[in-house]
This record gives sequence, structure tokens and C-alpha cells, in this order.
Amino acid sequence: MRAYVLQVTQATLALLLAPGLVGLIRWMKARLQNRRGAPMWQPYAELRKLFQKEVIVSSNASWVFRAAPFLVFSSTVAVTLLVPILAVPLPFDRVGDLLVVVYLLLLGTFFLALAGLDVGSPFGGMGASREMTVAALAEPAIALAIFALALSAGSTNLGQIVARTLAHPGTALSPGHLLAFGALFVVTLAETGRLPIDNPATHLELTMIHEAMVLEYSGRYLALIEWAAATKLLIFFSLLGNLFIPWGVAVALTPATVAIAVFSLLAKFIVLAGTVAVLETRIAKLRLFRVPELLSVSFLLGLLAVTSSFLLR
Amino acid sequence: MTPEHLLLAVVFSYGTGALAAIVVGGAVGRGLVAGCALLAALSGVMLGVICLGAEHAPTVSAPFLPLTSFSLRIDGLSAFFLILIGIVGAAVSVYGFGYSAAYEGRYSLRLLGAMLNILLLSLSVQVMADNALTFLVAWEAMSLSAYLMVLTEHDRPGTLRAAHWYIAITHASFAALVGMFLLLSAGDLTTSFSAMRSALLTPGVRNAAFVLALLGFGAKAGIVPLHVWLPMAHPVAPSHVSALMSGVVIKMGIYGLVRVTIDLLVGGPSWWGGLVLGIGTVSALLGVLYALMEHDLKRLLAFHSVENIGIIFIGLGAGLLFQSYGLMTLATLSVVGGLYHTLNHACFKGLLFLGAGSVLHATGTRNMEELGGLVKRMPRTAFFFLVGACAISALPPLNGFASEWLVFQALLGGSAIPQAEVALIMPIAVAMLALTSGLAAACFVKAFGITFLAIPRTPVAERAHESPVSMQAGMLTLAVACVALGLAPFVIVPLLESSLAGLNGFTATTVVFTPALPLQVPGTFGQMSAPLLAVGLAVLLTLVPLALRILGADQRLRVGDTWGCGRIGQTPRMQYTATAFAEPLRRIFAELYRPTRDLSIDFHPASKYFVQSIEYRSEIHPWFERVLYGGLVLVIRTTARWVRRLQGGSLHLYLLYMALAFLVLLTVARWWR
Amino acid sequence: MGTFAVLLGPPLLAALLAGVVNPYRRFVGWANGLLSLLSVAAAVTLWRHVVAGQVLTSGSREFLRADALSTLLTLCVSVVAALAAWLGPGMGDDDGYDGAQARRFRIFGNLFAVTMLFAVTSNNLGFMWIAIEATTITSAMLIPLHVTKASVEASWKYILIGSIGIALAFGGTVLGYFDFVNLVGRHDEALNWTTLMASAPHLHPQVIQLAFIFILIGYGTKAGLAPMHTWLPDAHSEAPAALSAMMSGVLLAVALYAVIRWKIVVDAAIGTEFTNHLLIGMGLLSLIVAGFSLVIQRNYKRMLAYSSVEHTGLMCVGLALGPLGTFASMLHLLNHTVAKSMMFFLAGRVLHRYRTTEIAAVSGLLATMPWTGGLFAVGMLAVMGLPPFGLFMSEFALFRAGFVAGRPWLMGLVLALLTVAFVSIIGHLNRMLYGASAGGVPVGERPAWPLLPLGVCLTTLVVLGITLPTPLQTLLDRIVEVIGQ
Amino acid sequence: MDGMFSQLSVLGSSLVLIFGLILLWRRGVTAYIAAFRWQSIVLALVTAIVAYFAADHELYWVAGALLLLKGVVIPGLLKRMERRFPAERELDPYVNTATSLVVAGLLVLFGYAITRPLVALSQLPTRAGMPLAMGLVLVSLFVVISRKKALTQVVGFLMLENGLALLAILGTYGIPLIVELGVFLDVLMGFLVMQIFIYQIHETFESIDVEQLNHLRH
Repeated sequence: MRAYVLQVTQATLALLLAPGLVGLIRWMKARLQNRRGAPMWQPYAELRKLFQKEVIVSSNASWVFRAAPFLVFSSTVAVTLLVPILAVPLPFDRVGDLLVVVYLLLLGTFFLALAGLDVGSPFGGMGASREMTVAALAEPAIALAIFALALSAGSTNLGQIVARTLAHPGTALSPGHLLAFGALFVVTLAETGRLPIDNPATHLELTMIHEAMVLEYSGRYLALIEWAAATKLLIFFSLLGNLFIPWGVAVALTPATVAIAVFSLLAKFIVLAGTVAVLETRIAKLRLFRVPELLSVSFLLGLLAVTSSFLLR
Repeated sequence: MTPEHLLLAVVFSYGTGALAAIVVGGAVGRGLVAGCALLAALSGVMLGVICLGAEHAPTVSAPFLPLTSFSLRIDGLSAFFLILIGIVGAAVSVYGFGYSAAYEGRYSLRLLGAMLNILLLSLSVQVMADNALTFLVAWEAMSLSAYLMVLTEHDRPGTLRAAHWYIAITHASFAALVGMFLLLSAGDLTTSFSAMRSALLTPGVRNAAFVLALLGFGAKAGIVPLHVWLPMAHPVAPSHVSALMSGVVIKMGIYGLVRVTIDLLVGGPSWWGGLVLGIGTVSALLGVLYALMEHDLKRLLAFHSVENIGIIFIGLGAGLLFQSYGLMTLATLSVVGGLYHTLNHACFKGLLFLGAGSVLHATGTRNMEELGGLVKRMPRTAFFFLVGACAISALPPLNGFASEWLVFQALLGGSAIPQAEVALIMPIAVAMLALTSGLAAACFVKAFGITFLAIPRTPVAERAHESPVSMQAGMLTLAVACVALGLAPFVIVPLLESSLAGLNGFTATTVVFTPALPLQVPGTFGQMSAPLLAVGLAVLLTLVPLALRILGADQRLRVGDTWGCGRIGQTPRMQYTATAFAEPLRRIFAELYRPTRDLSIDFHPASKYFVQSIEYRSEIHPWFERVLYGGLVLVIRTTARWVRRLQGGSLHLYLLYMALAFLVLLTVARWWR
Repeated sequence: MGTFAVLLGPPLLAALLAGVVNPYRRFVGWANGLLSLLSVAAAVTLWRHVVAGQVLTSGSREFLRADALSTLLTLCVSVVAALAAWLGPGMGDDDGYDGAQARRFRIFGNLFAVTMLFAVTSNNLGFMWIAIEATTITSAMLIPLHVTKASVEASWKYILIGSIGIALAFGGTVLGYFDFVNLVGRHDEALNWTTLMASAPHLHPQVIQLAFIFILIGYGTKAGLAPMHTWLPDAHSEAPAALSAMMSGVLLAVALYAVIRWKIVVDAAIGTEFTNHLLIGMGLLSLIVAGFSLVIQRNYKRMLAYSSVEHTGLMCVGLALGPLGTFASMLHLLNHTVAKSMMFFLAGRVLHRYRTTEIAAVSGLLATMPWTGGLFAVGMLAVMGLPPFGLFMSEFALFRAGFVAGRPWLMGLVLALLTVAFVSIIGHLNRMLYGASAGGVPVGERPAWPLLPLGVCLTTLVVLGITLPTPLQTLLDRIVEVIGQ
Repeated sequence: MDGMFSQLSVLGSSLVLIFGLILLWRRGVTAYIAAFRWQSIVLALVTAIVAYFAADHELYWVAGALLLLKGVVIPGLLKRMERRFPAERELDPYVNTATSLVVAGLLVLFGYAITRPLVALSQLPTRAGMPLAMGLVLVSLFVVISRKKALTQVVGFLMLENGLALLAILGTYGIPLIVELGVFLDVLMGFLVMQIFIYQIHETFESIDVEQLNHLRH
């Protein structure tokens, strides 16, 4: 019974931390660019404001436009129930593995793209087309990263992967794991719409992909979508953190280990957020037709990960 | 109800359906056709369900065919395919009742109705055939009835050419099958399957038989080099026929391949599995890539059939590969994954074609660039099409995801293969499969988005109306089937598994099913519970709006204009089109597509700087179609032109041929011995 | 002796009647039709006798003899002759032929039938040759029924190539007789097939091989085997439909019968290897030439002619594949006769309505003449060897025999050639059946009753496709015994 | 005795062959008809010789019929036809005279090679003439192929018949009488039909040049 409670707390914790994580990245980028930047909890304020605002829906839109925010949000929350953020042997672990996680996120993107098309504006169409292209090209890289992890762990089940890496610390430093980490990191940038692929901070139609799809949303719908995007970022960070550097993830469900797990989680988030912030200040956005080259780099990393784990088996 | 009674019921009601179609015309005729077909399809499903688990496979034989005799045997594999035919057949016949009403005056409804019943009958007989002659007769009857139905709208441009390509490639595959079966029967005159199973064949003959089977069944299934007829024939056929063809008829290629390679040839060397896996991967990728570029709704769906057949071939290929290495658990898993995807594809592809059919029925056009905004005018068809689109893009709660997940697990199991260089195929196949499913999702966002959402682009789309009830009923059955199959893999997989148990080498209990809901694949990799996932999503979908209401989020909602950078009017031309949607991918995969571009600008007579009109045309012709088929046709036509010159008209030439033949044979006879 | 009289008598009588009644009147046609039924009845009685195991002979010196092989051929000839009698010129009122032409058809058509019947029942190989030469003469008279540039050209080519071929066949008969004379000495029954068979094992190999070459080239010309097939497309595209039906349906079969008679003798003398190689070579050549000539074809009657060359080639290949192959090729002979004669009659009706043999000019056939068009389409599917019909069964039996006889590559090649032919024919068929019906072509089936016998032909094809009736099975087994001797 | 018989028969058959070769050498149709007439007469003579030496009375009937049919009737009809189409000379056949003579020579040699087993097998004194008969068959086949005029082709065909009849007589002292009569009847009927067609060709094409008969193609 305690496991189920922990599962739910883990999900609520993820939801609560997500906007903060985005705020943290923005704050760090501001500091790096010698700006004071908005405080870390700024996203929370934005969400609260949006939930109070009235929703304006385009006359062209159909029920798909209205249903999309709820679908995106609930699929992302479902993923937080599956991913090992704090502890490992959780009851919902049997419900879905890494493949289910990837495809649930694809479900969210699918409906978001449809909503973008539904309003009939060129921005929505452009955003949907580019988002689906990037999502499609990212798929092989994720698949290979999963294959590499599954090879060393013997299963695609998240819990088993974390447990196996904890049991055999040597595999964490094996070239397979490192290359898979690299591949998954590039994919994270692509999936969550971070800089080299998509610029989260702009509304310029040339550079925005994720923003273009949600241009028409307002009020509580926009809040839900922003929150879901933030949670998606958190999910990818926790995947990067816990699957590849699993130390700190609670194995026994005692208050002490859970506390350690929370602190190690926060530490990993800060490190990852820092790297992303530095990365986003250093490099400029890639032209859309250069993005496949970046994704083929990550595909190559994945392939090397798999071959190396094959040869070393 | 013993199997024999059910079998009689199936054959009898299809027969009466065909007869009724010819005898009775008009609405009553259509009603009878649909009724009989529905009754027969349902009894087919019951027959399948009964025989799926049965220990002994019931056999029926009748002294019909002259040379060998007409014998049927319903083992597990046939039972599974009977169910598949029944489900899609039922939906299509109900849908057909409403859809063919539009053909009343223009085309011969009698032929269409009769051929529909004969097609379904030959499909059912085909999967139960127990000797080569029955199989071949049913195969050709199936191809012929499908061909005649493709020809219903014969006055439209392109129908004759498409039908000709269809029957040409189908007959070539038929010739390959005749050769294969005779190679397999190796002298046994009854050509019965049981004799083939025990026949001792040299490896050379087995390989030849396998290659012929791959060619014959592959051409019918529509794998890449032989798929050319599929995007031509399916769009021109009436929609319920293309649903049946895409859903069931191309699956006969899958059934045949499984029956021959796994049952009759009892597995083979590992290059068999490798070849099938390779072909599957290439078909999946090329299928979806060419589907992306289509803006004819039914051609897009036809290319997707090629993609999904590729995925099924990946499952079968992995199964064969594992069988050759003796890893029976993985072999069963992958073949079960392939067959499960066959059933799923039959359902959601059938649903999508029926949806496209009602769009065609309502607007009269298949071109996505002329549609749009249909979700408000045809809400139920739109919903069904959306269910189909989510299923084919393998989104979690639906059936596409369940079978694709199984195929992924099978491929991930590839690491168990001892030889490293062979095991390396698996990750590449995984990557290609993932890319395919990603592109499929993109393609169906385009298909659903451009066709159904936003503003209607032409007055025709403006005046669209919801399709009649019978068509919706057809779509509803298949949609329910998709959702049910998606939610209950833990029921479907053991049934599939027992259908394979009959084939030697496949043990019965490899995929363990704990009473708990999750689908477990012990000893290998994954665990997933589709029902729990669906329940979770449903709970969240109700909880979130409730929470918003309770926590006092603002509930007001106002309808306004779409943001157009300050412009006042919102014209349909400002929307994204299908070609525009696919433009990024066309540019990325330009080397494959090699799009031809021609731009014609006629300038204003006054000066070079003013333009009267610009016409931009860009076409994509699959290059291998030009190379492979263009080459073949060229070779045949040049030989034909050369042979034609023999009959040149001059009597002296004719006499010269005769004299030369005479002299040559005289020398041969004189110095023969 | 009675059955032979009833077999050969009626056509002679009909020819005499047509000759006597100078201004042609329609009762001659009806009489001819009824008389032809008599010879069909005689053929059936022969069949019953053979099934019961007796071989009927006539006269003291076994002048006429009807064993299983001859009975099958008599059956085919009498049935097609009956069809030609009922559906030929001079029955309806406006079937495009005036009185004189109808009278000429009735005279020479019946003579043509008699000579063919005489050829297949005569025991004496010399008389067989005379009869087949007579068939050439009588059928040549009928080709230019409508005197046009094309029909004159076709008839001249037919008579010249045919006569030269037949002369060579006479050379073969002489050489066979020479071989026999050197062995046994001269006496009158020397050329009887039974006596020849009795002394066949001791015949001189070199001479009998030479004789068989003469026979194969000679009778091969009449059978339309490549490269001597060149007269066939011209003759069929110009001859009246009834004559083309008789020629394509049965004359080719009768010539093949003659080749088989001599093949049995040669096989008894030097074993089957020599003749099999020759037959496979000629058969394959016919398949190749006919298959590729069908690809670019603009005339539907020539298309049917080339299809006959193709099927004759297939029968030749079948004959060389051992007893199973012979069984299949004889069944194929029967199926092909029924199917091809039906097709030519239908082609005749289409020509009569559309006035042109160009495939491109005939469009919307299903719209203008639904029943003829339907029968034409289904018949064409039967000729191409699709399942529900008999031709598929015989072709499948043939392929099975090929694989059993250990010649998979040959069967593969034959399958490929048949597919090329199928694909081209179905293309031409589509162009004729569908599309807008040509302007000015009256719709409807004016003389509808001829469709009845053609429908009967189609049902026989379907029956032969579904089951093999036991009397036919025993007849074919007896033939395999005769040929396998 | 046999010596005289075989020498006479060989002389006769070589004469028959020589008349055949005239077709290749001369141009006018009248020459062809004369050659055919004399060839038939010599053939009848050879038959009579064989009948005399083999003391076979039936052969006398055959010789008489041969003389009547091929010596008198058919040449007469040919003459009548030739008068109807006077302008028809064999101007430029496909193969000029020199090459056709060389080809004829080669064909006769080929005939010799082919009939060697026949000669070896046969015990009859007349066996030496058989290669010449086979040579005539091949040469007349060549004539039919290389000449353009329909009339010449008919004469070539008749010579082919003569060659085969000669072969039958030399090889087997003639085939049984009934069959022989049937053969004569067929040859006559065949010739009559050809005659009718030649008149028809002349009517529709205004000339009996076979080269223009090439409308039916493919």
C-alpha cells in the first residue's frame, strides 16, 4: 500500500517541480547573458494567471481543438506514473515499459499537431508539419537508445533497467551506456523543443515549432499545454538522470531513502538544467533542414551504442 | 453447431448471396447481397472460433475437382484467418449496402454484388484448402472476382490500366505458386499438403520453392518490388471493395507465406528469415515514405497497406530467423506479433478505407486538397476515421500499438542470436521500424488534419453531408473491433499462439499469461498492460477537467476569429495544404523521391519584370517502378516487335522458314546417332 | 460397319443436297443441321464401344478403324461440324452471306467435315494422307467466301503452304512404306497402321527417323506448329467464322492426330527420346512465337489464331512428357476444341455487328451486346486457362506431368510464356469490353438463338473444369494405352 | 538383267532431275511448262520400265494415268492459263540464275547425303536413283521459294509431286494401287483449286506476281 502512495506522491512531485525546472533554466540563461532574469517561480505565476483567464476558441476549431489539451496533459501525467523518478520497484512499473513511454508522448504530440491544424491558420499548419517531421526523425534514435539499454539490462522495463545498473555499477560507464546517453540527450533537445532544434522563447514564425502549434490556445487550455510541456521536459531529465546515473534512486521504501532520492533528483536536475542553459546560450538555432543531420548524429550514436554493447556482451 | 454445419452455412449463404445479386436487382438485391454476406461472415467467424482451440482439425472432402479432389482442413492457422475474413467481411457487406446505392443507374450492381460474395467465399475456401489444386483454384477465383470488382467504375480514366496491372502481377504470382506447389508435391499426384509436409526434398528444391513462394505470395501481399499494382488498383475500386482488398485479400499473401514456410517447409536456413526481414523493412519504409507524398486519400491508404505488410513481414522474418537458430520462444513471439498485426491491420485499414469511402460518397472527390472542414459536417465519419488514424499510428490504447509493441519485443529479443553479424540486423530493423511508425504518425496527422479539420477548401466539401446509417454501422463494427483488439492483447495472443501450436516446432505455452491483466513476455524483455493503460488515461481524462472546475479555474469560453497577423478575412487558401505539410520530408528525402520540377512563367507582354501567370508542377514517380517495370515491359515489347517481323507478309519468307526448318531437322535426324 | 456409315454418311448427304438445290433455300441449312446431329450420335456410339473395350473396324481389310484416339477426334470433329452446320451461313436471314455463298459453304463445309472424319477413322496411313490433303483443298475453297484482296491473299498462302507441307508428309509416308517394304516385302495392307505397328520394332532406325522428320514438317504445317504456322493467322482473320471455328478447333487437332499416329510407330521402332526432343522443341518454339506475337496485336481474330498456335504448342510439349503428359494433352485437345470453336463463333457475331476486326474499333462490347460480350469475355478467360474452366485443369495436369517427368525448368519457361500471353490478351480484352460503346453500332442481340449452343459449350467447359466424367476418364486412359504402346 | 534395269532407271531419274533444273535456268513460263511436260513423260517411261522388269501389271495402269494426267491434261491447262496472262515473265526472281544453279547443286548433294542410308538398306535394283529423286524434291522446294510468279510456283509444286512419285516408284516399285489413285485424284484437285485462285488473284490484283500479296501482316 505504501508503494501506491509513493507512486502518487512521485507523480504530484513531478507535476509541481516541472514549471520550476523551466523557470530554473530561464533564470540560468538570463544570468549567463548578464541579465537579472525573472525569478525561478515565474512559470508558477504564469500558470496561475492563465487558469484565471477566459478561453477564446477560433470559430474554425472543432472538438479536436478542445479535447487536445486534456489528452496531452493526461498522457504526460500517465508517463510520470511510469517513469522511476524517486523509487524503483513501483507497482505501476508492470503497466508500461520504455516503449509505452515513448508512444504515450507520441500520442500527445499527435493530438497537439492535429489541434494546430484545426484552427486553419498557416502558423498552426507550419508548426504541426515541422513538429511531426522532427518527432518522426527522432524515433529511430530513441529506439536505438532503448535497444542499447535493453541489451545490457535484459529488459525494456524501466524498473529492471535501473535495478540492473544499480546491481552492476560497471555497466554504467560502459561505452554502450555513454553513447546511449548522448543519443538520448540530443533526442531530449528535439522532443522538448529546446534551442538547436526549436527556440522556446520566440514567437517568430520562422523559428518556432512547438509555439506555432499552441498559438491559438488561451486561458486554461494554454495553461494545461504549457504545464504538460514542462512536465515532458522533467520526464526526459529524469530519464537521463535515473536510467544512466541511477545512484540515489530509492530501492527500499523507507523515509530516509526517499529523502536521499529527492535530494539526488534535485541535484541531477540542477546539473542537467545547467548544461542545457549553457548549451542554449552557446549555440544558435539550426535551420530546419539541418535538423535531420543533428538527428542522424544521434542515430549514429545509438547505433554505435548497440554495436558496442553487442561486442562486449 | 458442428464445424461441418457451419462450413455448409458459410458456403450456402455466400452462394445464395451471389445468386440473389444476379437474379434480384435494385435495393432488394443490394439488401440480399449484404444480408447473405453478413450472415456468412458471422458464421465464418463462429467456425473460426470453434476450430481455433479444437484439438483435431476437422476435414471435409468432396469429389469436385477432377485431378486431385476438393479437400478442406481447418487447423488453427485457417481458423484465425477465417475470423479475420469474417470480421472485415461483415463490416464491408453492411457498408456496401449503403455505398453501392450510388451505383444504381451507372454500373452493373448485379456483377458487383455477385463478385463480392464470390470473393468472400473464395477467401474462406482458400484458407481452409488442404491440397494444392483447391488452393490454386480458390486463389485464382479470389483474384478474378477482385479484378472484376476493381473494374466496376470502368469509364473513369486509369481504371482499365490499374486493373490490367493488377491482374498481370496477380497472374504472374499465380504462375510462381503453381511452380512452387508442384515442386513441393514432388511427384505425389494428389498434391495434398499432408504429403508435402512429409516429403523429403533436397535443399536446392526447398530453396527454389521458398523463393517462388516469396515471389508469389509477396506479389499478392504487395511487398516493395512487387507492390506496384496496389496503389493503382485499390483507389479505383469501390471503397468497400478496396477496404476488403486491403484488409483481407492482401493478407492471403501472409497466410500463404506462413503456411508454406512454417507449415509445409518446416522452417529453413537462416537466410530465409533474413531475406523476409530485409524485404519487410524496405517495404515498411518505402511504403510510408511514398504515402507521405500522396494527396489522393485512397492512394495514401494503399501505400500504407504496403507499409503495414512490411511490418508483418518483419515479424515473420524475425520468426523464421529465430526458428532457424532454434530459439522457439522468440520465434513464436515474433510470428504471433506478425499475425496479430495482420488482424489489427485488417481492422483499422478496413475502417480507414470505409471512412475514405464515405468521404468520397459525400464529396465525390478523393483529392485532399479539395476537402477540409468535414469534421463539422460528417462528425461520426470523422470520429471513426480518427480512431483508425490513431490505431494505424500505433498510439497506445488502440490495437496498432499492441501488435507493434509485440514486434518490437521480438526484434529486441534478437540479441539472443549467437552469430553477432546476424544479430546486428535486429537493431537496424528496430530503428527502421521506429522511423516508419514516426512517419506513419506524421502521415496520418496530415491525412486526418487536411481532410477533416479547419475550413472546407471547395464548395463540394462545403456541401458534404453525413453518410447513411448502414455505412456508419460498417465503420462502427470495425472501430469497436480496433478498440477491443487494442484493450485485450492478453486474450488475443494466447488464441493466436494456440493457432500456431498445430504447426510443428511451435510449442504451445511459451507466452505465459498471468491472471493479472499485463501482457508478460517472460525470459525475454517487456511487460505491458494495455487495459490498465487505457483505464489510467480515461481516469486522468475525467479527473483533470473535474479538478479544474473544483479548483476554480475560469470556465468561460468565447468564440472568436483565428489570429491572422491582423488581417480581417480568413480564406481557406490561407490554410496549410497536404503538399505543404509534407514539404519538409520531401526535401529531406529528396534523393529517394527525385521530384521532377518544372516551372513555366509567361511574362506580361509589356515587360519582362511583370508576370502574367506562373505554373509550377512537381511530380514524384517512384524510380524503381520506372527502372524495374519499365525495363521488363521494354524487354517484352522489343522481343514482341522482333517476333512480329516474322509474320512480315511475304509468302516467300514463310516458305523459307519452312524449308530451313526442314533442312535443319533433316541434318539432325541424319546425324542424330 | 453401320456406325461408320452413320458417321460419314450424313455430311456427304448434306453436301449432295446442297449441291443439288441450286438456288439455295434455307431448308438445306436446317437439313444439314439435323444430319450433322446424326454423325454426332454415331461418334457417341463409337465412344460407348471404346469405353466398353471394343475397337470397331469396318470391312474385310480393316479399311476403317476407330480406336480410342480416333474416337476422341471423331467426337471433336462431329461436334464442331454440328456447331458449324447450325451457326454457319445460310441459316438466318441477314447473316451477311447471299444464297450462292451459303450454298458454297454448305457444299464444301460438309465435304471438309467428311474428309476430317475419314482422316481420323481410316486405318490406312495412305488414305489418312489423302483425306488430310482433301481437307486442305475443301477448306481452301471456303476461305475466299467474300472475295476481297485480303481473303484472296490469305487463301493463296494457305493453299500453297498447305500443299507443300502435305507433299512433304506424302514423302514421309513413302519413306515409312519403303522401310516396311525392305523388311517384309510389298502387299496391299502394308500401309495399314495396325500392320505397320506389328512390324515396327524391326524397322530401320535411320530411315524411320528421316520419315518422321518429313511427317513432322508436313503434318506440323497443317497443325500450325511454328515455324510453319504463318498461314494460320492470315487464314483465320479472313475466313468466315464457321470455317475458322472448324479449322482452329479441329483441323489443327486432326493434323496433330496424324503426327501422333506416326509418333507411335517411330517410338515403337527407336524409343521415345527422339520424338520427344523434337516435339518439345517445336512446341516450345510455337509457344514463344505465339506468346510474343500476342503482345502487340490489333486484330482480335488473329489474336485467337495465335492463341491456337500457342495451345497446339502446349499439346506438343504435353505429348513429350510421358503417359501423364499424354493424358493431360489429350484432355487439353478436347477442352481447346470446345473453347476455341465457341470463341470463333462469338468473334463472328462481333465482326458481323461491328464490321471490323480491329480491337481498337470495337469498344463497349458489354454495352452494345451484353450477352455476346459476356460470353466472349468468359470464353476468353477460359481460353487463357483460368480455374473454373477445363483448360486450367488440363494445363495443371500438364504442369504436374512436367514436374513428375523431371523437367521443372521447362515447365517454368512454359509457365512464363503462358503468363506473357495471358497479360497481353487480358489487355486487349479490356479494350474491347469496356469504354464508351462505338457510335452507330446498334445495341441488342438480333439473332439471339445462336447464343444457346454457345452457352452449352461454356457449360461443358465449366463441367470439364469441375469434374472429369468417368466415361471420358476411361477414354483418355485407353488413349494413353494406345499411345504408350 | 538387273544391270540393264538399274542403268535404265538411273538414266530415267537423272533425266527427270535435269528437266527440273531447267526451271532454274530458263526465264519464260512456256519453257517451264514444256520442262514439266517432258519431265512427266520421262517419269511415266520410268514407271513403265519398272512395271516391265518387275512384271507388275498394275504399274502399267499407273504409268498410263501418269502420262495422261501429268503429261497431257495439266500441261494443257497450264498452257491455257499462260495464254490468258501473256505478259507474265519471271523477270527478276529473288535469286539470280547463277546462284540458284549453285544452290541447286548443293541441294542435290545434300539429297545424296540424306538418302545414303536408304540406298544402303534397299535391295531393289532401282535404289541407285533415289538420291536423284530426293534431289528433285529439294530443288523444286527451292524453286517455289525463289520464284515470284504464282504460275511458276504451281509448276514448282507439281515438280515436287513428281519427285516424290519418282521416289515412291524407285524405292518401293510404287505404293499400293488404291492409294496411288487417291494421290492422283488429290494432285488433280489441288491443281484445279490453285488454278481457280490464280484466276482470282489476276482479277483482284491485275497481276499474278506473288510479291504484292503482302497486305496481311503481324
